[in-house]
Order: sequence, then structure tokens, then C-alpha cells
Amino acid sequence: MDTGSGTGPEKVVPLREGLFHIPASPDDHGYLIGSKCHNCGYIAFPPVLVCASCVKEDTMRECRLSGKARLDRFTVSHTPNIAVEAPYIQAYVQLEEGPMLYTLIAGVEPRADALQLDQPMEMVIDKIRTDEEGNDVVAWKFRPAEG
Amino acid sequence: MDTGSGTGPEKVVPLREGLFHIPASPDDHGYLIGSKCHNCGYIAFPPVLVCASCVKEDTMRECRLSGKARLDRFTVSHTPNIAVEAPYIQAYVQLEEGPMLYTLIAGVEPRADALQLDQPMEMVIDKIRTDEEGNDVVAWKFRPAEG
Amino acid sequence: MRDVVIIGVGMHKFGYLPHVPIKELARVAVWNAIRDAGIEAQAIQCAYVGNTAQGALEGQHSVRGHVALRTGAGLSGLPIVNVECGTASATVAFREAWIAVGSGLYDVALSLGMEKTTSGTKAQRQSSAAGAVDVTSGDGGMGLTFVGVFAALVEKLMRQYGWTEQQLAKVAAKSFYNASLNPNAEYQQAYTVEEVLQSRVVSYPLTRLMSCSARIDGAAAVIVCAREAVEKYTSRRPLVDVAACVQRSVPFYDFRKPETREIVYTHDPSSVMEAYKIAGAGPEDMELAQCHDAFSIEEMISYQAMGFCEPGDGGRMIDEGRTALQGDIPFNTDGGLLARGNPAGATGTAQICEVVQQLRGEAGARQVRGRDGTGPKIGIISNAGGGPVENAIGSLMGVVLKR
Amino acid sequence: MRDVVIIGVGMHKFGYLPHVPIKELARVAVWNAIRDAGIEAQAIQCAYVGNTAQGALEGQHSVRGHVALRTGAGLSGLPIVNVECGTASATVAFREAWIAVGSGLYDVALSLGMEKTTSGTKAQRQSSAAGAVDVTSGDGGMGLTFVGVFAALVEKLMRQYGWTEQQLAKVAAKSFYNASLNPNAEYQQAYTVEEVLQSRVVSYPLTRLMSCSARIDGAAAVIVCAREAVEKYTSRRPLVDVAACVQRSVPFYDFRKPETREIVYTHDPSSVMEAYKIAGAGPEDMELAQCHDAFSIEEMISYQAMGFCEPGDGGRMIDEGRTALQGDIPFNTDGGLLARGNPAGATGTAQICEVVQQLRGEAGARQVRGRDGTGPKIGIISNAGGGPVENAIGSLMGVVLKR
Ligand SMILES: [Zn+2]
Ligand SMILES: [Zn+2]
Repeated sequence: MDTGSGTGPEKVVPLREGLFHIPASPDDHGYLIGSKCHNCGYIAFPPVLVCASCVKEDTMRECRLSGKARLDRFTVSHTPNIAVEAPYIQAYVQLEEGPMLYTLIAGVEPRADALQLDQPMEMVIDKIRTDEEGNDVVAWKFRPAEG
Repeated sequence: MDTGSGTGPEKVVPLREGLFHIPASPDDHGYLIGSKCHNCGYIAFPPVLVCASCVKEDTMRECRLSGKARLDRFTVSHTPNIAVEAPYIQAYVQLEEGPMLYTLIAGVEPRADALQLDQPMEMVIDKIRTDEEGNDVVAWKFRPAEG
Repeated sequence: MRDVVIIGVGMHKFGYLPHVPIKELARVAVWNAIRDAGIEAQAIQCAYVGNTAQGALEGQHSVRGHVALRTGAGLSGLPIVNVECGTASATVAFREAWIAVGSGLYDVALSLGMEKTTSGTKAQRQSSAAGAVDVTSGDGGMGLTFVGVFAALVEKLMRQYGWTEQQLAKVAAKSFYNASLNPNAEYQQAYTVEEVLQSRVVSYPLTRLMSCSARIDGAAAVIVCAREAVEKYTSRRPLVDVAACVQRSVPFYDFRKPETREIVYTHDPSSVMEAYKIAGAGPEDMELAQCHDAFSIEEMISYQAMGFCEPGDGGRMIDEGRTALQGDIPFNTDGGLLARGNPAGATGTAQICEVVQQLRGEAGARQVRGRDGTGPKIGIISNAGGGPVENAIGSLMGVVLKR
Repeated sequence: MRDVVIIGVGMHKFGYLPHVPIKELARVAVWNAIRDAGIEAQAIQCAYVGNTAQGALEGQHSVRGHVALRTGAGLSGLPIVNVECGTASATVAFREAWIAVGSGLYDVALSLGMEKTTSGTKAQRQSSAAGAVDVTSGDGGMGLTFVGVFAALVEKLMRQYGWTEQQLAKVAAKSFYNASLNPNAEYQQAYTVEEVLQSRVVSYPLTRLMSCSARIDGAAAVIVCAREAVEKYTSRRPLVDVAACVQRSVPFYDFRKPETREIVYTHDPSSVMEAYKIAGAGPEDMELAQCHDAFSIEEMISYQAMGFCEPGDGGRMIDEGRTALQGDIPFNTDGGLLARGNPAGATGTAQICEVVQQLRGEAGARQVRGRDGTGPKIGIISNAGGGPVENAIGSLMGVVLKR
């Protein structure tokens, strides 16, 4: 994967800034960027500015998320839309840090028997679409955890 | 002026439907379409569905406006924008039927001495801009009344 | 707060109406409500207007209600407040009207929900729908869909509770049947369980006919009055009491706790429960219910969330016909979001219009009889707006009306 | 209604802040207000949020306040109502908070105005501005501008009243001077009358420095409390009374009548006059005033519209320094829309923040002294939102605050 250092047509751009790290090399790992309350330990993704649990100013700090999750529920969708060809899988995964995320699933056939509820999942930075300038727009997806 | 019957690049299209009549031939006249209350005589342009004076249902009927007006006030504007090259004149004219209209002025140099407050004005259907398909987008403007 | 009653309701028929401008939708709903209330238009002292899409689709920002009421309905001079909160927009408008009259500041207030989603381009419509969640949260633009949220949920609940596709389809078929008896509904035709099941699968297990239409227009208006001032304005009877009107935004959820997940899966009932408490009545007292059923699964979840059965018993509720027009707790008697239609900004006041008509005994062919056969005396409405609850963005509404 | 007092105000500095997300603007304003009020954040029981541009510029519709308060300020669970009415949006939010507390439903309510107009594309920004009038009226897309509305008006009034360009520039220079004493203002520098006159002519006679900036961000929050419940929540003093808070939408104008034209030329004063009446105080009692001065001419018109001088005497008011910080009726002490800045959705609560700080004697270098030299005890705010009044679309606001 080209990492966006060039200006060529295959530049990699994030779907949105500040929410995740795109691997800079084959040895690098992508990760999601959340926020953690140093008072109560609550972790939010996407990050929030004030802890909704403590409701005190200035307790949240940026943090990296492990990308480890379990599959909470999923559906095989049959209607293509602006960003996705059908069929595809939409799912909720719960990160081991707590947040519940609505996400696309990568790495499996879009079939009901491709996944099991509660199975371990992992985050992967993957292509979402090609933008008008020919760049790869990337964001997180989840896939069954390896090993 | 081509009147829009063809499908060529010089088709004439109204800025918005239902507010004015575009002359169909050189002998035809453009006019503004307002609404008139058959109860109290109040005339509105742009048209309204219920008379704001009587506030009764179903008293408003579509009506043609004469296009005769007087100049209430004006300014010479020096900042171009998406639709107009600078300098140009923006003005309020009061239609003889009552409504006060914010409008562009046609037919005079964009100078402070080109117009006199209270002078008679008349409506003209004029080109506003060229759209993406090369059509002439037209709407009303006002110019000093002839004769 | 002073006691507040509903004295007039009015709708413009819901449906795919691309040639009807929003001003006309507003005019018809407002004037139907004025006539229904039997008041002079000038008696309306303030107005609250809910809408979600006109900014995105028509570029009409900032003064939507002002434009619709002044150039559509003929109302000027009065305070007009534009409110927005997804599918709860009109319920929020109603609630603010209730507060304004309850406060003593005004005697008579109008709430209007109006929506036009058949205008604009496809990209604008997608932007409008995507704008109901936190657009900076990152999942916008991925292709994730609202229907997927509920499809994934029902897929899980079917496993958990043993609910069947047949049961889901029965809920939808009931809604279409009710709508077929409602001249203001989007759908004017009943679909069978088989037709619902055989329609295109959108996102498993939800089919097209288990999901509300995306492109639909409509408007619904409700006029409220201070109870102590009613005689001054109208002789229209019966009056309908606003016994409770609750709004919460989605609370903080800690998904590390299993009980939080359970609440979220099955629709947070907190606003409805608070509404029961304020009204001094429980689900056992209710004689009809409206819920937020943009997808038919939501009605089955609402049976338990709103306190009408034990967790998981929703399938039995529909099988036994308890929520049909002739059942002991008729649900979505006008067809609900699914079949009466869900033009988001107008949905909340349409729900209120329906319960008011039922409580007055004016619901025609879809009139429910109530416990004692003389017509219902009390009903509950649940509504929500904004993103799915995991996003923790949006509002939850609970309203109890009674005669 | 119960008596309502203001217990806390807070702002995020106004300015060109493209790298500050709206959530951060909201967070800073809300938490400054919470700290100022000396309350627990959880004491806030409901919230009203005004904004105009986020739909058009960022695609954030329906749940703007929910997103900003939940993910920005950390507030969840409470009812949140998004309101929109052009430059009056935040005043409307404040007014609804006042009604909600006055009704007895809540003791403590937050109103927040927040705006970010430095995001989006140029086309989106134009759509956002154009959306504040009736977009179906036909003049949208012609290239007609807001500044032209006021330029044409002042050109006429200069002829009618003999007002001079010099006087217009003096008003602007006064505003920039006041802003230079206000750390939250967009402009932190004073411009001379000559600099104002010599800046680019936008639309004759208005120059760039007589017109507010189009691209500006900011947020301002106000927390209100029931007077009878204050002891329960905070020991913060002095309290500031909401003595009157009036909203009207633009009434029906019949331009065939010369008196109608006169009212419209010189800003319809009806909301301000009603506010005086409710407060039981007239312009002669006011010790400071904020008005809607998106263009410096509007302040000169407001001198007469708000009752501080006879028609046409606005020029003399500014020449005699009566509206300067040291004058007998200081106007736009924080710099006003022109120089404190006018991020439309945040403007109304910023006006309130300023009057509250002045009444409390906490306005620092720009503190006015009041009649008896001990600081002002009462002030008036005028604000408007939506299209120019000929369009008959929009709201007119009048607020009287007192200590
Ligand atoms: Zn915490
Ligand atoms: Zn009339």
C-alpha cells in the first residue's frame, strides 16, 4: 500500500483526520485513536473532549486503541450504495476497551455463515473508495482475528 | 432572444418557475406573476397562498403584475459575486400594486448619478447568467421606464 | 406548569408528492388544524416548526418555519421557532408549544411538523440522512446504512428470542392494513404477510416492506391551549389532555456493562417510563400506543420496551393479535412510520394527530374501541430522533395523551 | 411564569479560527459558563442550542446541539433542542431556556449559540447565507447581496436625514475601539475614522470596515436559573434578572402605506418597545444597549428605533459621543456585530454575555459606569434574524436585563 508520501494518483488519504493512524510501512500497524479519562478510565471512540461519565473538564487524553474486538451482531446487506457494492456485511463490534462500533466487515464472504456472534475481530485500515482525484480513501474495517 | 422551444445551447430557462412569464416572441411581453386577495385587494409578489392581511383560507388568486414601479432606493455595488460582475446596481423598487422588491437594475451605467429616487421604472426579463449546459438563465430586473 | 390541552389537529396527506411545495404541505396541515380547533387563525400566539431536510435539499436554512407559515399559511407577527431533531423534530416542536403554553406566556400555540424529501438531488438526500448522526465520527461516508443498524439488531434478537421472519412480516402487514384505513397515510393498500416476506431483501432479515420509504412528503399540525383559557377560544370538544410529555437526549452508555447493552438493544425506554410516571398511569392502563417503527422490528421491540410484555414476548404479542385494531393494546393504528409514512420532520405531530383522533372517537374505519367499548381514553406515544443509540446522539420522547 | 435570572455566561473567543472544530468552540463556551455560574455541570437540566451554518457547511443536520454537547461539552441525558433563526438563533435559544425555566419544568437551563463559518466550500457558504431568506422567492441566485440591502438603505437615509459618511465611520471606529478592549472580540485593534473611510467600498456608501466579517467562528453560552431556586444551585452573585424577553416574527407590512415604509426603513422597533413595556422601563432608564449592527448604519438607525433620539438625530448622537463607553447610553460596548464579530448562530448569546458582564461590573477595560457612577443596573438588547424585512421573513428580538 502506498502511504501517501507521493503526489501520484495512488495517494492514500484518510476518510477523516485524527481518528486513526494509517500504516506508514509494511512493518507499521494501523490503530484507532480514541480518548481516555484519566479520572474514571472511560474510553471513547470516536474521541470526546469531556468525559460523559465524570463530566469534569480536562480529564480526557488521546489514546491508541488495540483494535481487538468481539463481534456483537451483523447483517448481510443487499442494497448497493454510494460507497459499497452489494452484498456486504455491516456489523457492530465491541472494542475490548468498551466502545461499540458500527462498521464494515472485511476479509470474509458476505454470507450469513461467514461469521459467528462473539467471535474475536481485529481492526484493519482498508480502502473505502477512490476519490475524484484517484486517491485511495481509507478508514477502519474489522475482520476475523487471526490466530 | 431564443425562447426555449429548441434544445440547442441557447435555450432560455427561468431562474425559478412560476414567478414570471418569459416573452414567447418579440411581440410578447414578460410579466411577473403575483397573487391577489379577492377579499381585501392585497397583492403579493412573490405570490403567497394565504392573505397575510385577511388571514382567511382561499382568498388568494394568481394575478399578472403590470411591471410598473418607482425607484425607492439603490446602491452601486463594487464587489463581484457568483452571478454578477462589478460594479452593478442593487435597488429596491415598489411595484404600483404595492410590493417592495429587491432587484438588479438593467439599462443604465452603474453610477450614482444614473438614477433618481422615485423615478418610474419598468420590469424587464433579462439574462442573469449562463448555466452549466450553456442555457441563458433569465429573471426579472428593472430599468428606467421608457417615455 | 398550567394544564395544557390539544384543541386541534390537522394533516396534509403523507406520500410521494414531488409537485407539492413545502409551503402547500404546511398550509393544508395548519389550516386543517385551525378548522379542527374551531378558532380564528389570529388566535395562534406562537408557533414551533420541526423539519429536518429543507436545508440539505432546498437550501432553505434558518427561517424554514417563517417562510412556510408566512407565505404558506398566512401567519405573521407571532414568534416562530424552528426546531430540528431528526425524526423527533415535530415531537420536539409539540413539546416546546406545550411548555410555552404551560408557562403562562401564551394561551394558544401551534406546532407544525413538515417535511419534503422528494426534492433535491440524490447526493443531497444522502447528505441529509447522514447529517442525523455525528458527521465527524468517521463512519459517515463509509456506506453504512440506517437499515443495517436495525437489520443487525433484529438478526441478533431473532436468535436470542426465537422471533421469526413470519412474525416480523405480520407486524408490517398489520401496519399496512391500518394504513389502508387511513386517508392520510402514504400506503393506501394492505399487503399480506407473504407479500412482505417476498419483497426484496434490503438487509437481512429486513425486506423492503419491513422498512419505511426514504422519499416521502407530508405535514402535520397540532394546536394546544391552556385548559383554563379554552372557553375563551373555542367550543370544540372533547379536549385531549397532555398528561405527560418527556424528552431526554440519549444518556451516557457504558457498553462494558451487559445491562447497558440490553437497554440499547431493546430501545432505551427511559422517556416512556418517565411519561407513565408523570401521567400516573402504567402500560396496563393504556388503550392504544404509537411507537417509532421506521422498521417493523422496532414495533416488536417496543412491545417490551414500552412495558406491554416481558422481554422476548413480542413475537407472541403479534401472533395473538393483541396489537391489532381489535386487540387489547392496538399499536400504530394509523399505519405507523412504516405505512402511514415517515417524512422525518412531520412524523412526531402525525403520531399525536392519530392518538387525538382515536381519543375523540374520530378515527373512522380504524377507530379502536378501548377497554369498555366506548373508545379509548388514554394512549402513549414513543418517538426518537437522531443517530442510533450507540452513537449516543439524539433524543428520546415519551408522550401520554388522555381524554 | 416564574422569575428567571442569569447565573452564568461564557464565551469562546470570536474570530477566524479554521482549525478549531465546533465541538471545541462549544466546549469552551459551555464550561466557561459552568465555571462562571459556580454550578456542577450535572445541574444543567435542559439545553437549547442555536446555530445556522453547520448543516450547509459541514453536513451536520438534525442533531447539531446533541453532537456538540455530548462529544464536546460532555453533557448527555438532558433534553436538547436545536433552534435556528439566522442571526437571532442564539437569542431564540436563550429565550426558550428562559421559558423552560419560567414554566417551572426545570430549574437550570443552558442556552448555547455556536457557529463555524470558516469551514465548507465557497459555494456552501453562499448557500448558507442565501438560505436565510425565502429561497423560493426568486431573487436568490441573482447575485443580490445582504450588504446591498443596507447600503441602499443608508444611501437613502443619508439623503433624508443629512447623515454623513464621516458619521457612519465614527460608529464603526467606536465599535473597533470597544472591541480592542474585549479579549473575546474578533477585532483586537482599533481603527480610526479615516481607516474606516479609506477601506474598500463594498457597496456605496458602505466600506469593508463598516461591514461585519462573513467568515468567523465563535460560541457563547448563558445559564439561567429560577430565582426561587438559586440558593440550591449556586452562591454566585450578583444575579441578573431577565426583565423582558420578546420575540416576534416580522409582521405583515402593507407597503402601500407610507408609515409602513418608515417602520421598515428604520428597523421595526416593535419587539424592543414591547420589551420596555414588560420591563416597566423606557429608553430613558437604560444604561447600556446592544443592537444588531452587522453594518455600522444599523447602529445609527437603532439609536432612533430603540427610542434614544428623535428620527434623524442618530448622526448627532454619534458626534456628541453619547453612545461611546463614557456616554450616557453606551452602545455595543463589546464591539457589536461589526467588531466583536457576528458568527450568526452565536451572536445573540454573545450580546447577552456582554450585558451580563457590564451589569455585574466585570467588563474590565470597557466597563461602563452607569448613571450614578456605580455601574449600570439595566440594559437593552435588540437583535434580528432572517431575511431583510421587506421579505417579511425572520424574527425580531428585544431583551431587557437588569441587576
Ligand atoms: Zn471519567
Ligand atoms: Zn386579504
